[in-house]
Amino acid sequence: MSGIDAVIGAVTAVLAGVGAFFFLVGTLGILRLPDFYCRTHAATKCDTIGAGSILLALAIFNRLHPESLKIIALAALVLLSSPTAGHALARAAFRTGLVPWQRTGAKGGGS
Amino acid sequence: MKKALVIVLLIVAAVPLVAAVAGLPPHGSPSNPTYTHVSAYYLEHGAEEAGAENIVTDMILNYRGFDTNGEVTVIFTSLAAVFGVLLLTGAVARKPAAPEIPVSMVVRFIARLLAPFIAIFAVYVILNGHISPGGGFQGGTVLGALYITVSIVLGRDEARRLLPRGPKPWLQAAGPLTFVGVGLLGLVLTGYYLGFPTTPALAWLRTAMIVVIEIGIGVGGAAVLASVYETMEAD
Amino acid sequence: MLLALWTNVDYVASVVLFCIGLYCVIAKNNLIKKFIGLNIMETSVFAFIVAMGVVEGGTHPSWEPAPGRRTPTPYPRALS
Amino acid sequence: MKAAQAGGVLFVFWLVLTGSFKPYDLGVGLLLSVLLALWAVRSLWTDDAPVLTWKQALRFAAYVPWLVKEIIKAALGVAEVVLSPRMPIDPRVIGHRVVFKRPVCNVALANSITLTPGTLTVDVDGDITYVHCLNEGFGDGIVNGDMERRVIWVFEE
Repeated sequence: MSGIDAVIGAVTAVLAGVGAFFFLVGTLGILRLPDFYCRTHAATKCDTIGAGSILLALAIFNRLHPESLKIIALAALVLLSSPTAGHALARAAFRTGLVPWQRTGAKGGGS
Repeated sequence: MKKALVIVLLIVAAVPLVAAVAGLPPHGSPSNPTYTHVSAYYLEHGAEEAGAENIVTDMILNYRGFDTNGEVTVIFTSLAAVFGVLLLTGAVARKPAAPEIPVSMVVRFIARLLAPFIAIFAVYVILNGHISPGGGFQGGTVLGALYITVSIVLGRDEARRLLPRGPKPWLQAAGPLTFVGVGLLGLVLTGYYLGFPTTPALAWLRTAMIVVIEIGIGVGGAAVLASVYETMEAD
Repeated sequence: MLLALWTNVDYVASVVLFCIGLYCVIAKNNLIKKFIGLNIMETSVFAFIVAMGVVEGGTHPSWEPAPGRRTPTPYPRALS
Repeated sequence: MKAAQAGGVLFVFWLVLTGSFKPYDLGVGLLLSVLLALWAVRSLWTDDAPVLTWKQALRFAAYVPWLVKEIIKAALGVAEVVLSPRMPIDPRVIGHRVVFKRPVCNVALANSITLTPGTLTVDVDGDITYVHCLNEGFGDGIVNGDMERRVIWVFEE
Protein backbone atom coordinates (compact mmCIF):
# COMPACT_ATOMS: atom_id res chain seq x y z
CA MET A 1 0.00 0.00 0.00
CA SER A 2 2.63 2.49 1.04
CA GLY A 3 4.68 1.45 -1.97
CA ILE A 4 1.88 2.65 -4.24
CA ASP A 5 1.68 5.82 -2.20
CA ALA A 6 5.37 6.46 -2.69
CA VAL A 7 5.15 5.88 -6.43
CA ILE A 8 2.15 8.18 -6.77
CA GLY A 9 3.89 10.84 -4.70
CA ALA A 10 7.03 10.62 -6.79
CA VAL A 11 5.15 10.79 -10.10
CA THR A 12 3.14 13.76 -8.85
CA ALA A 13 6.25 15.57 -7.71
CA VAL A 14 8.06 14.97 -10.99
CA LEU A 15 5.12 16.10 -13.13
CA ALA A 16 4.54 19.19 -11.01
CA GLY A 17 8.23 20.00 -11.23
CA VAL A 18 8.15 19.67 -15.01
CA GLY A 19 5.13 21.98 -15.12
CA ALA A 20 6.84 24.57 -12.96
CA PHE A 21 9.96 24.36 -15.14
CA PHE A 22 7.97 25.08 -18.28
CA PHE A 23 6.17 27.97 -16.62
CA LEU A 24 9.59 29.37 -15.74
CA VAL A 25 10.75 28.93 -19.33
CA GLY A 26 7.62 30.67 -20.55
CA THR A 27 8.16 33.64 -18.27
CA LEU A 28 11.81 33.90 -19.24
CA GLY A 29 10.75 33.71 -22.85
CA ILE A 30 8.35 36.62 -22.45
CA LEU A 31 11.16 38.68 -20.98
CA ARG A 32 13.90 37.69 -23.42
CA LEU A 33 12.34 37.24 -26.83
CA PRO A 34 12.40 40.22 -29.17
CA ASP A 35 8.91 40.87 -30.51
CA PHE A 36 5.21 40.29 -30.01
CA TYR A 37 4.93 37.09 -32.04
CA CYS A 38 7.87 35.41 -30.35
CA ARG A 39 6.52 36.39 -26.97
CA THR A 40 3.16 34.93 -27.86
CA HIS A 41 5.00 31.69 -28.57
CA ALA A 42 6.45 31.70 -25.09
CA ALA A 43 3.32 32.84 -23.33
CA THR A 44 0.79 30.45 -24.81
CA LYS A 45 2.71 27.30 -25.48
CA CYS A 46 4.64 26.97 -22.26
CA ASP A 47 1.41 27.67 -20.42
CA THR A 48 -0.25 24.79 -22.19
CA ILE A 49 2.38 22.25 -21.36
CA GLY A 50 2.99 23.62 -17.86
CA ALA A 51 -0.67 23.68 -16.91
CA GLY A 52 -1.18 20.34 -18.62
CA SER A 53 1.45 18.53 -16.65
CA ILE A 54 0.45 20.13 -13.37
CA LEU A 55 -3.16 19.10 -13.97
CA LEU A 56 -2.02 15.59 -14.82
CA ALA A 57 -0.05 15.53 -11.59
CA LEU A 58 -3.16 16.51 -9.66
CA ALA A 59 -5.27 13.87 -11.40
CA ILE A 60 -2.74 11.19 -10.51
CA PHE A 61 -2.52 12.51 -6.98
CA ASN A 62 -6.29 12.04 -6.60
CA ARG A 63 -6.17 8.48 -7.96
CA LEU A 64 -9.43 7.28 -9.46
CA HIS A 65 -11.63 9.72 -7.63
CA PRO A 66 -14.41 11.30 -9.73
CA GLU A 67 -12.52 14.58 -9.25
CA SER A 68 -9.74 13.18 -11.45
CA LEU A 69 -12.17 13.01 -14.35
CA LYS A 70 -13.02 16.67 -13.81
CA ILE A 71 -9.34 17.54 -13.83
CA ILE A 72 -8.83 15.66 -17.07
CA ALA A 73 -11.80 17.50 -18.58
CA LEU A 74 -10.07 20.71 -17.50
CA ALA A 75 -6.87 19.61 -19.22
CA ALA A 76 -8.84 18.94 -22.41
CA LEU A 77 -10.33 22.42 -22.13
CA VAL A 78 -6.85 23.91 -21.84
CA LEU A 79 -5.67 21.93 -24.85
CA LEU A 80 -8.58 23.26 -26.89
CA SER A 81 -8.83 26.85 -25.75
CA SER A 82 -5.23 27.89 -25.19
CA PRO A 83 -4.06 27.54 -28.81
CA THR A 84 -7.24 29.26 -29.93
CA ALA A 85 -6.48 32.22 -27.69
CA GLY A 86 -2.89 32.36 -28.93
CA HIS A 87 -4.07 32.22 -32.51
CA ALA A 88 -6.60 34.99 -31.89
CA LEU A 89 -3.91 37.23 -30.40
CA ALA A 90 -1.44 36.59 -33.18
CA ARG A 91 -4.07 37.00 -35.87
CA ALA A 92 -5.22 40.31 -34.46
CA ALA A 93 -1.64 41.55 -34.59
CA PHE A 94 -1.10 40.12 -38.07
CA ARG A 95 -4.24 41.67 -39.52
CA THR A 96 -3.48 45.07 -38.02
CA GLY A 97 -0.14 44.95 -39.80
CA LEU A 98 2.46 44.29 -37.13
CA VAL A 99 5.56 43.18 -39.01
CA PRO A 100 7.38 40.21 -37.48
CA TRP A 101 10.89 40.90 -36.21
CA GLN A 102 13.67 39.35 -38.26
CA ARG A 103 17.26 38.75 -37.41
CA THR A 104 19.21 41.60 -38.99
CA GLY A 105 21.13 40.43 -42.00
CA ALA A 106 18.69 37.63 -42.67
CA LYS A 107 18.75 36.84 -46.35
CA GLY A 108 15.29 37.88 -47.44
CA GLY A 109 13.74 34.58 -46.36
CA GLY A 110 10.30 34.11 -44.93
CA SER A 111 6.84 34.84 -46.19
CA MET B 1 15.00 61.97 -8.42
CA LYS B 2 11.74 60.29 -9.24
CA LYS B 3 13.25 56.94 -8.46
CA ALA B 4 14.31 58.07 -5.01
CA LEU B 5 10.84 59.40 -4.36
CA VAL B 6 9.30 56.09 -5.40
CA ILE B 7 11.63 54.16 -3.13
CA VAL B 8 10.84 56.43 -0.20
CA LEU B 9 7.13 56.04 -0.85
CA LEU B 10 7.46 52.26 -1.02
CA ILE B 11 9.35 52.16 2.25
CA VAL B 12 6.76 54.42 3.86
CA ALA B 13 4.08 52.00 2.73
CA ALA B 14 5.95 48.81 3.53
CA VAL B 15 7.27 49.52 7.03
CA PRO B 16 3.88 49.87 8.77
CA LEU B 17 2.57 46.86 6.88
CA VAL B 18 5.49 44.66 7.90
CA ALA B 19 5.26 45.88 11.47
CA ALA B 20 1.56 45.10 11.54
CA VAL B 21 2.17 41.66 10.07
CA ALA B 22 4.78 40.93 12.71
CA GLY B 23 2.25 41.83 15.37
CA LEU B 24 -0.43 39.47 14.10
CA PRO B 25 -1.06 36.16 15.87
CA PRO B 26 0.99 33.28 14.46
CA HIS B 27 -0.09 32.02 11.05
CA GLY B 28 -2.12 28.84 10.95
CA SER B 29 -2.39 28.13 14.64
CA PRO B 30 -5.83 26.84 15.72
CA SER B 31 -5.92 29.24 18.66
CA ASN B 32 -6.11 32.34 16.47
CA PRO B 33 -8.97 34.66 17.25
CA THR B 34 -10.17 34.29 13.67
CA TYR B 35 -10.69 30.63 14.36
CA THR B 36 -12.00 30.52 17.90
CA HIS B 37 -14.86 32.99 17.96
CA VAL B 38 -17.41 33.28 15.19
CA SER B 39 -16.24 30.71 12.73
CA ALA B 40 -16.10 27.92 15.29
CA TYR B 41 -19.80 28.43 15.77
CA TYR B 42 -20.42 28.46 12.04
CA LEU B 43 -18.42 25.31 11.51
CA GLU B 44 -20.23 23.51 14.26
CA HIS B 45 -23.80 24.54 13.57
CA GLY B 46 -23.78 25.82 10.01
CA ALA B 47 -24.59 22.61 8.20
CA GLU B 48 -27.69 21.82 10.30
CA GLU B 49 -28.84 25.31 11.01
CA ALA B 50 -28.52 27.17 7.74
CA GLY B 51 -29.54 24.69 5.08
CA ALA B 52 -26.47 24.31 2.89
CA GLU B 53 -23.61 21.87 3.20
CA ASN B 54 -21.14 24.48 2.07
CA ILE B 55 -20.47 26.69 5.08
CA VAL B 56 -19.36 29.58 2.92
CA THR B 57 -22.72 29.57 1.17
CA ASP B 58 -24.42 29.35 4.56
CA MET B 59 -22.67 32.46 5.67
CA ILE B 60 -23.26 34.43 2.50
CA LEU B 61 -26.91 33.67 2.07
CA ASN B 62 -28.15 32.98 5.57
CA TYR B 63 -26.10 34.39 8.41
CA ARG B 64 -25.05 37.40 6.36
CA GLY B 65 -28.11 37.54 4.15
CA PHE B 66 -28.81 41.25 4.56
CA ASP B 67 -25.36 42.19 3.38
CA THR B 68 -25.59 39.93 0.35
CA ASN B 69 -29.02 41.30 -0.42
CA GLY B 70 -27.46 44.74 -0.62
CA GLU B 71 -24.61 43.40 -2.70
CA VAL B 72 -26.97 41.89 -5.24
CA THR B 73 -28.68 45.23 -5.49
CA VAL B 74 -25.29 46.81 -6.16
CA ILE B 75 -24.88 44.61 -9.24
CA PHE B 76 -28.19 45.85 -10.56
CA THR B 77 -27.28 49.43 -9.70
CA SER B 78 -24.04 49.12 -11.67
CA LEU B 79 -26.13 48.39 -14.73
CA ALA B 80 -28.19 51.48 -14.06
CA ALA B 81 -24.97 53.50 -13.70
CA VAL B 82 -23.62 52.21 -17.01
CA PHE B 83 -26.86 53.15 -18.72
CA GLY B 84 -26.71 56.56 -17.13
CA VAL B 85 -23.14 57.23 -18.21
CA LEU B 86 -23.80 56.07 -21.75
CA LEU B 87 -26.93 58.15 -22.03
CA LEU B 88 -25.09 61.23 -20.84
CA THR B 89 -21.90 60.88 -22.90
CA GLY B 90 -21.57 58.04 -25.33
CA ALA B 91 -24.68 57.96 -27.40
CA VAL B 92 -23.81 61.06 -29.39
CA ALA B 93 -20.10 60.78 -30.13
CA ARG B 94 -20.16 57.99 -32.69
CA LYS B 95 -16.76 57.38 -34.19
CA PRO B 96 -16.44 56.03 -37.70
CA ALA B 97 -16.29 52.28 -37.24
CA ALA B 98 -12.86 50.69 -37.59
CA PRO B 99 -12.56 48.38 -40.58
CA GLU B 100 -14.24 45.19 -39.48
CA ILE B 101 -12.00 42.16 -39.31
CA PRO B 102 -14.01 38.97 -39.53
CA VAL B 103 -13.60 36.55 -36.65
CA SER B 104 -11.07 33.86 -37.42
CA MET B 105 -12.63 30.58 -38.42
CA VAL B 106 -10.57 28.77 -35.81
CA VAL B 107 -11.93 30.95 -33.04
CA ARG B 108 -15.43 30.63 -34.45
CA PHE B 109 -15.20 26.87 -34.56
CA ILE B 110 -13.77 26.38 -31.10
CA ALA B 111 -16.11 28.88 -29.48
CA ARG B 112 -19.12 27.20 -31.00
CA LEU B 113 -17.77 23.82 -29.96
CA LEU B 114 -17.25 24.88 -26.37
CA ALA B 115 -20.37 27.03 -25.89
CA PRO B 116 -22.76 24.25 -24.78
CA PHE B 117 -20.15 22.89 -22.40
CA ILE B 118 -19.60 26.31 -20.90
CA ALA B 119 -23.34 26.70 -20.46
CA ILE B 120 -23.71 23.36 -18.73
CA PHE B 121 -20.74 24.13 -16.50
CA ALA B 122 -22.23 27.49 -15.52
CA VAL B 123 -25.53 25.89 -14.57
CA TYR B 124 -23.66 23.26 -12.59
CA VAL B 125 -21.76 25.94 -10.67
CA ILE B 126 -24.96 27.82 -9.90
CA LEU B 127 -26.99 24.80 -8.83
CA ASN B 128 -24.27 23.18 -6.75
CA GLY B 129 -23.28 26.32 -4.88
CA HIS B 130 -24.83 24.90 -1.74
CA ILE B 131 -22.70 21.77 -1.81
CA SER B 132 -19.39 22.62 -3.42
CA PRO B 133 -17.50 25.86 -4.04
CA GLY B 134 -19.32 28.04 -6.48
CA GLY B 135 -22.69 29.68 -6.49
CA GLY B 136 -24.69 32.35 -8.16
CA PHE B 137 -22.03 35.02 -8.48
CA GLN B 138 -19.46 32.73 -10.05
CA GLY B 139 -21.84 30.86 -12.32
CA GLY B 140 -23.49 34.09 -13.39
CA THR B 141 -20.15 35.48 -14.46
CA VAL B 142 -19.51 32.40 -16.57
CA LEU B 143 -22.93 32.71 -18.18
CA GLY B 144 -22.35 36.38 -18.93
CA ALA B 145 -18.98 35.59 -20.51
CA LEU B 146 -20.68 32.93 -22.60
CA TYR B 147 -23.18 35.49 -23.85
CA ILE B 148 -20.36 37.86 -24.81
CA THR B 149 -18.54 35.06 -26.65
CA VAL B 150 -21.65 34.05 -28.55
CA SER B 151 -22.36 37.62 -29.45
CA ILE B 152 -18.84 38.07 -30.83
CA VAL B 153 -18.75 34.79 -32.70
CA LEU B 154 -22.26 34.50 -34.06
CA GLY B 155 -23.15 38.14 -34.34
CA ARG B 156 -25.39 40.39 -32.34
CA ASP B 157 -28.69 39.11 -33.67
CA GLU B 158 -28.10 35.53 -32.68
CA ALA B 159 -27.14 36.64 -29.18
CA ARG B 160 -30.17 38.89 -28.88
CA ARG B 161 -32.36 35.84 -29.19
CA LEU B 162 -30.88 34.46 -25.99
CA LEU B 163 -31.89 37.59 -24.12
CA PRO B 164 -35.23 38.63 -25.62
CA ARG B 165 -36.48 42.13 -25.15
CA GLY B 166 -39.66 41.15 -23.30
CA PRO B 167 -38.35 39.37 -20.18
CA LYS B 168 -35.03 41.24 -20.28
CA PRO B 169 -35.77 43.83 -17.55
CA TRP B 170 -37.08 41.10 -15.30
CA LEU B 171 -33.99 38.98 -15.85
CA GLN B 172 -31.74 41.96 -15.15
CA ALA B 173 -33.49 42.50 -11.85
CA ALA B 174 -33.69 38.78 -11.06
CA GLY B 175 -31.07 38.94 -8.31
CA PRO B 176 -32.72 41.51 -6.06
CA LEU B 177 -36.20 40.26 -6.94
CA THR B 178 -35.64 36.65 -5.90
CA PHE B 179 -33.76 37.79 -2.83
CA VAL B 180 -36.63 39.99 -1.74
CA GLY B 181 -39.10 37.25 -2.64
CA VAL B 182 -37.32 34.68 -0.50
CA GLY B 183 -36.94 37.28 2.24
CA LEU B 184 -40.69 37.90 2.20
CA LEU B 185 -41.33 34.16 2.27
CA GLY B 186 -39.17 34.05 5.37
CA LEU B 187 -41.18 36.94 6.79
CA VAL B 188 -44.38 34.95 6.32
CA LEU B 189 -42.93 31.74 7.72
CA THR B 190 -40.94 32.98 10.68
CA GLY B 191 -41.86 36.58 11.25
CA TYR B 192 -38.45 37.91 10.25
CA TYR B 193 -37.36 39.23 6.89
CA LEU B 194 -34.96 36.67 5.40
CA GLY B 195 -35.75 34.39 8.34
CA PHE B 196 -35.05 30.79 7.42
CA PRO B 197 -37.29 28.23 9.13
CA THR B 198 -35.30 26.43 11.80
CA THR B 199 -37.23 23.23 12.42
CA PRO B 200 -35.49 20.10 11.15
CA ALA B 201 -38.66 19.08 9.31
CA LEU B 202 -38.29 22.08 7.04
CA ALA B 203 -34.63 21.47 6.19
CA TRP B 204 -35.57 20.84 2.55
CA LEU B 205 -37.26 24.24 2.45
CA ARG B 206 -34.11 25.95 3.73
CA THR B 207 -32.07 24.27 1.02
CA ALA B 208 -34.68 25.14 -1.59
CA MET B 209 -34.64 28.80 -0.53
CA ILE B 210 -30.87 28.91 -0.83
CA VAL B 211 -30.94 27.28 -4.26
CA VAL B 212 -33.62 29.72 -5.45
CA ILE B 213 -31.51 32.67 -4.31
CA GLU B 214 -28.47 31.21 -6.07
CA ILE B 215 -30.42 30.83 -9.30
CA GLY B 216 -31.70 34.38 -9.01
CA ILE B 217 -28.23 35.78 -8.43
CA GLY B 218 -26.82 33.74 -11.29
CA VAL B 219 -29.46 34.70 -13.83
CA GLY B 220 -29.48 38.32 -12.72
CA GLY B 221 -25.70 38.62 -12.80
CA ALA B 222 -25.50 37.06 -16.23
CA ALA B 223 -28.25 39.29 -17.61
CA VAL B 224 -26.60 42.41 -16.21
CA LEU B 225 -23.18 41.49 -17.62
CA ALA B 226 -24.72 40.67 -20.97
CA SER B 227 -26.68 43.86 -21.23
CA VAL B 228 -23.76 46.02 -20.11
CA TYR B 229 -21.75 44.47 -22.93
CA GLU B 230 -24.61 44.89 -25.34
CA THR B 231 -25.01 48.57 -24.53
CA MET B 232 -21.31 49.27 -24.79
CA GLU B 233 -21.04 47.38 -28.05
CA ALA B 234 -24.00 49.10 -29.63
CA ASP B 235 -22.40 52.41 -28.81
CA MET C 1 10.60 40.73 15.50
CA LEU C 2 12.36 38.54 12.94
CA LEU C 3 10.94 35.41 14.51
CA ALA C 4 7.45 36.88 14.38
CA LEU C 5 8.02 37.72 10.75
CA TRP C 6 9.15 34.18 10.04
CA THR C 7 6.09 32.58 11.65
CA ASN C 8 3.93 34.93 9.60
CA VAL C 9 5.87 34.49 6.39
CA ASP C 10 2.62 33.98 4.43
CA TYR C 11 1.46 37.42 5.44
CA VAL C 12 4.87 38.87 4.62
CA ALA C 13 4.60 37.39 1.15
CA SER C 14 1.34 39.19 0.59
CA VAL C 15 2.92 42.42 1.81
CA VAL C 16 5.73 41.95 -0.70
CA LEU C 17 3.20 41.33 -3.44
CA PHE C 18 1.33 44.44 -2.38
CA CYS C 19 4.50 46.52 -2.60
CA ILE C 20 5.27 45.16 -6.08
CA GLY C 21 1.80 46.20 -7.17
CA LEU C 22 2.21 49.61 -5.56
CA TYR C 23 5.53 50.07 -7.33
CA CYS C 24 3.89 49.30 -10.67
CA VAL C 25 1.12 51.77 -9.97
CA ILE C 26 3.34 54.71 -9.04
CA ALA C 27 6.43 54.11 -11.14
CA LYS C 28 5.07 53.01 -14.52
CA ASN C 29 3.79 55.51 -17.02
CA ASN C 30 1.90 53.04 -19.17
CA LEU C 31 -1.74 52.94 -18.07
CA ILE C 32 -2.07 49.23 -18.77
CA LYS C 33 0.95 48.51 -16.62
CA LYS C 34 -0.59 50.63 -13.88
CA PHE C 35 -3.73 48.57 -14.16
CA ILE C 36 -1.76 45.34 -13.92
CA GLY C 37 -0.15 46.74 -10.80
CA LEU C 38 -3.56 47.47 -9.35
CA ASN C 39 -4.54 43.90 -10.08
CA ILE C 40 -1.44 42.60 -8.30
CA MET C 41 -2.35 44.68 -5.26
CA GLU C 42 -5.84 43.22 -5.31
CA THR C 43 -4.45 39.71 -5.54
CA SER C 44 -2.18 40.35 -2.59
CA VAL C 45 -5.16 41.37 -0.49
CA PHE C 46 -6.95 38.16 -1.44
CA ALA C 47 -3.86 36.14 -0.62
CA PHE C 48 -3.71 37.81 2.77
CA ILE C 49 -7.38 37.13 3.45
CA VAL C 50 -7.06 33.49 2.46
CA ALA C 51 -3.89 33.08 4.50
CA MET C 52 -5.76 34.31 7.57
CA GLY C 53 -8.21 31.46 7.23
CA VAL C 54 -5.57 28.76 7.17
CA VAL C 55 -5.43 26.33 10.06
CA GLU C 56 -2.63 23.83 10.34
CA GLY C 57 -3.89 20.54 8.93
CA GLY C 58 -7.32 21.90 8.14
CA THR C 59 -9.47 21.07 5.14
CA HIS C 60 -11.74 23.16 2.97
CA PRO C 61 -14.76 24.28 4.99
CA SER C 62 -17.35 23.10 2.53
CA TRP C 63 -16.59 19.40 2.63
CA GLU C 64 -16.46 16.59 5.13
CA PRO C 65 -17.58 17.76 8.53
CA ALA C 66 -14.27 17.00 10.20
CA PRO C 67 -13.02 18.80 13.31
CA GLY C 68 -10.01 20.56 11.82
CA ARG C 69 -11.54 22.71 9.13
CA ARG C 70 -10.32 26.04 7.91
CA THR C 71 -12.15 29.17 8.84
CA PRO C 72 -14.95 29.94 6.42
CA THR C 73 -15.18 33.61 7.36
CA PRO C 74 -12.45 34.97 5.05
CA TYR C 75 -14.11 33.74 1.86
CA PRO C 76 -17.25 35.86 2.15
CA ARG C 77 -14.99 38.72 3.14
CA ALA C 78 -13.14 38.31 -0.15
CA LEU C 79 -16.45 38.42 -1.97
CA SER C 80 -17.41 41.76 -0.49
CA MET D 1 -29.31 12.48 -34.99
CA LYS D 2 -26.87 15.32 -34.55
CA ALA D 3 -28.90 16.53 -31.59
CA ALA D 4 -28.89 13.09 -29.98
CA GLN D 5 -25.13 12.85 -30.28
CA ALA D 6 -24.59 16.32 -28.84
CA GLY D 7 -27.04 15.63 -26.03
CA GLY D 8 -25.27 12.39 -25.16
CA VAL D 9 -21.89 14.07 -24.95
CA LEU D 10 -23.31 16.91 -22.86
CA PHE D 11 -25.01 14.47 -20.49
CA VAL D 12 -21.78 12.55 -19.99
CA PHE D 13 -20.06 15.87 -19.25
CA TRP D 14 -22.75 16.69 -16.68
CA LEU D 15 -22.23 13.28 -15.03
CA VAL D 16 -18.49 13.93 -14.86
CA LEU D 17 -19.17 17.32 -13.25
CA THR D 18 -21.70 16.27 -10.64
CA GLY D 19 -20.49 12.74 -10.02
CA SER D 20 -23.83 11.91 -8.41
CA PHE D 21 -26.65 9.64 -9.52
CA LYS D 22 -29.41 11.15 -7.42
CA PRO D 23 -32.66 11.39 -9.40
CA TYR D 24 -32.77 15.18 -8.95
CA ASP D 25 -29.29 15.66 -10.42
CA LEU D 26 -29.96 13.22 -13.23
CA GLY D 27 -33.21 14.96 -14.10
CA VAL D 28 -31.66 18.41 -14.20
CA GLY D 29 -28.80 17.08 -16.30
CA LEU D 30 -31.13 15.40 -18.75
CA LEU D 31 -33.25 18.51 -19.18
CA LEU D 32 -30.20 20.70 -19.63
CA SER D 33 -28.50 18.47 -22.14
CA VAL D 34 -31.66 18.16 -24.25
CA LEU D 35 -32.15 21.92 -24.28
CA LEU D 36 -28.52 22.71 -25.00
CA ALA D 37 -28.30 20.06 -27.70
CA LEU D 38 -31.30 21.59 -29.42
CA TRP D 39 -29.71 25.02 -29.10
CA ALA D 40 -26.43 23.73 -30.49
CA VAL D 41 -28.05 22.11 -33.50
CA ARG D 42 -30.58 24.83 -34.25
CA SER D 43 -28.47 27.95 -34.00
CA LEU D 44 -24.81 27.17 -33.35
CA TRP D 45 -24.18 24.58 -36.06
CA THR D 46 -26.46 25.45 -38.91
CA ASP D 47 -23.91 24.64 -41.60
CA ASP D 48 -21.44 21.85 -40.91
CA ALA D 49 -21.59 20.15 -37.57
CA PRO D 50 -18.38 18.67 -36.12
CA VAL D 51 -19.87 15.18 -36.09
CA LEU D 52 -17.43 12.33 -35.80
CA THR D 53 -18.06 8.75 -36.77
CA TRP D 54 -16.87 6.09 -34.37
CA LYS D 55 -13.89 5.38 -36.57
CA GLN D 56 -12.89 9.03 -36.64
CA ALA D 57 -13.28 9.28 -32.86
CA LEU D 58 -10.97 6.29 -32.39
CA ARG D 59 -8.46 7.77 -34.79
CA PHE D 60 -8.67 11.06 -32.92
CA ALA D 61 -7.90 9.17 -29.73
CA ALA D 62 -4.83 7.80 -31.45
CA TYR D 63 -3.89 11.23 -32.77
CA VAL D 64 -3.81 12.92 -29.36
CA PRO D 65 -0.90 10.89 -27.91
CA TRP D 66 1.15 11.56 -31.05
CA LEU D 67 0.38 15.27 -30.69
CA VAL D 68 1.38 15.23 -27.03
CA LYS D 69 4.64 13.56 -27.96
CA GLU D 70 5.31 16.25 -30.56
CA ILE D 71 4.42 18.96 -28.04
CA ILE D 72 6.87 17.64 -25.49
CA LYS D 73 9.62 17.28 -28.07
CA ALA D 74 9.12 20.79 -29.36
CA ALA D 75 8.75 22.24 -25.87
CA LEU D 76 12.19 20.94 -24.98
CA GLY D 77 13.48 22.58 -28.14
CA VAL D 78 11.93 25.91 -27.20
CA ALA D 79 13.27 25.63 -23.67
CA GLU D 80 16.73 25.11 -25.11
CA VAL D 81 16.34 28.15 -27.36
CA VAL D 82 15.05 30.40 -24.60
CA LEU D 83 17.58 29.32 -22.01
CA SER D 84 20.65 29.45 -24.21
CA PRO D 85 22.47 32.77 -23.78
CA ARG D 86 22.87 33.48 -27.49
CA MET D 87 19.19 32.83 -28.28
CA PRO D 88 19.54 31.20 -31.68
CA ILE D 89 16.23 32.38 -33.07
CA ASP D 90 15.47 33.34 -36.62
CA PRO D 91 11.74 34.00 -36.79
CA ARG D 92 9.95 33.75 -40.09
CA VAL D 93 6.44 33.47 -41.44
CA ILE D 94 5.74 30.63 -43.81
CA GLY D 95 2.60 30.14 -45.83
CA HIS D 96 1.47 26.55 -46.18
CA ARG D 97 -1.19 25.57 -48.67
CA VAL D 98 -3.44 22.62 -47.97
CA VAL D 99 -6.81 21.82 -49.50
CA PHE D 100 -9.14 20.19 -47.01
CA LYS D 101 -12.65 18.94 -47.57
CA ARG D 102 -13.99 19.91 -44.15
CA PRO D 103 -13.37 23.05 -42.11
CA VAL D 104 -12.82 20.91 -39.04
CA CYS D 105 -9.54 19.84 -40.65
CA ASN D 106 -8.41 23.43 -41.03
CA VAL D 107 -9.18 24.08 -37.39
CA ALA D 108 -7.49 20.90 -36.22
CA LEU D 109 -4.39 21.67 -38.25
CA ALA D 110 -4.25 25.29 -37.07
CA ASN D 111 -4.64 24.34 -33.44
CA SER D 112 -2.18 21.48 -33.66
CA ILE D 113 0.36 23.87 -35.15
CA THR D 114 -0.26 26.41 -32.42
CA LEU D 115 -0.09 23.76 -29.72
CA THR D 116 3.28 22.59 -30.89
CA PRO D 117 5.78 24.98 -29.36
CA GLY D 118 7.92 26.91 -31.80
CA THR D 119 5.16 27.34 -34.33
CA LEU D 120 2.17 29.66 -34.19
CA THR D 121 -0.70 29.96 -36.65
CA VAL D 122 -1.10 33.64 -37.37
CA ASP D 123 -3.81 33.41 -39.99
CA VAL D 124 -5.98 30.98 -41.88
CA ASP D 125 -6.97 32.43 -45.21
CA GLY D 126 -8.90 29.98 -47.33
CA ASP D 127 -6.53 27.15 -48.10
CA ILE D 128 -3.41 28.87 -46.91
CA THR D 129 -2.25 28.63 -43.32
CA TYR D 130 0.30 31.25 -42.31
CA VAL D 131 2.63 29.97 -39.64
CA HIS D 132 5.11 31.95 -37.58
CA CYS D 133 8.14 29.84 -36.69
CA LEU D 134 10.71 30.70 -34.06
CA ASN D 135 13.37 28.93 -36.03
CA GLU D 136 13.68 27.21 -39.34
CA GLY D 137 13.82 23.78 -37.74
CA PHE D 138 10.47 24.09 -36.00
CA GLY D 139 8.62 24.57 -39.27
CA ASP D 140 9.85 21.33 -40.83
CA GLY D 141 7.01 19.14 -39.60
CA ILE D 142 4.53 21.47 -41.28
CA VAL D 143 6.34 22.09 -44.53
CA ASN D 144 6.95 18.42 -45.19
CA GLY D 145 3.24 17.74 -44.68
CA ASP D 146 3.50 15.25 -41.85
CA MET D 147 0.97 16.89 -39.57
CA GLU D 148 -1.42 17.60 -42.41
CA ARG D 149 -1.43 13.97 -43.50
CA ARG D 150 -2.28 12.88 -39.98
CA VAL D 151 -5.12 15.39 -39.75
CA ILE D 152 -6.53 14.12 -43.03
CA TRP D 153 -6.14 10.57 -41.77
CA VAL D 154 -8.16 11.41 -38.67
CA PHE D 155 -10.98 13.49 -40.07
CA GLU D 156 -11.39 12.77 -43.75
CA GLU D 157 -11.24 9.06 -44.36
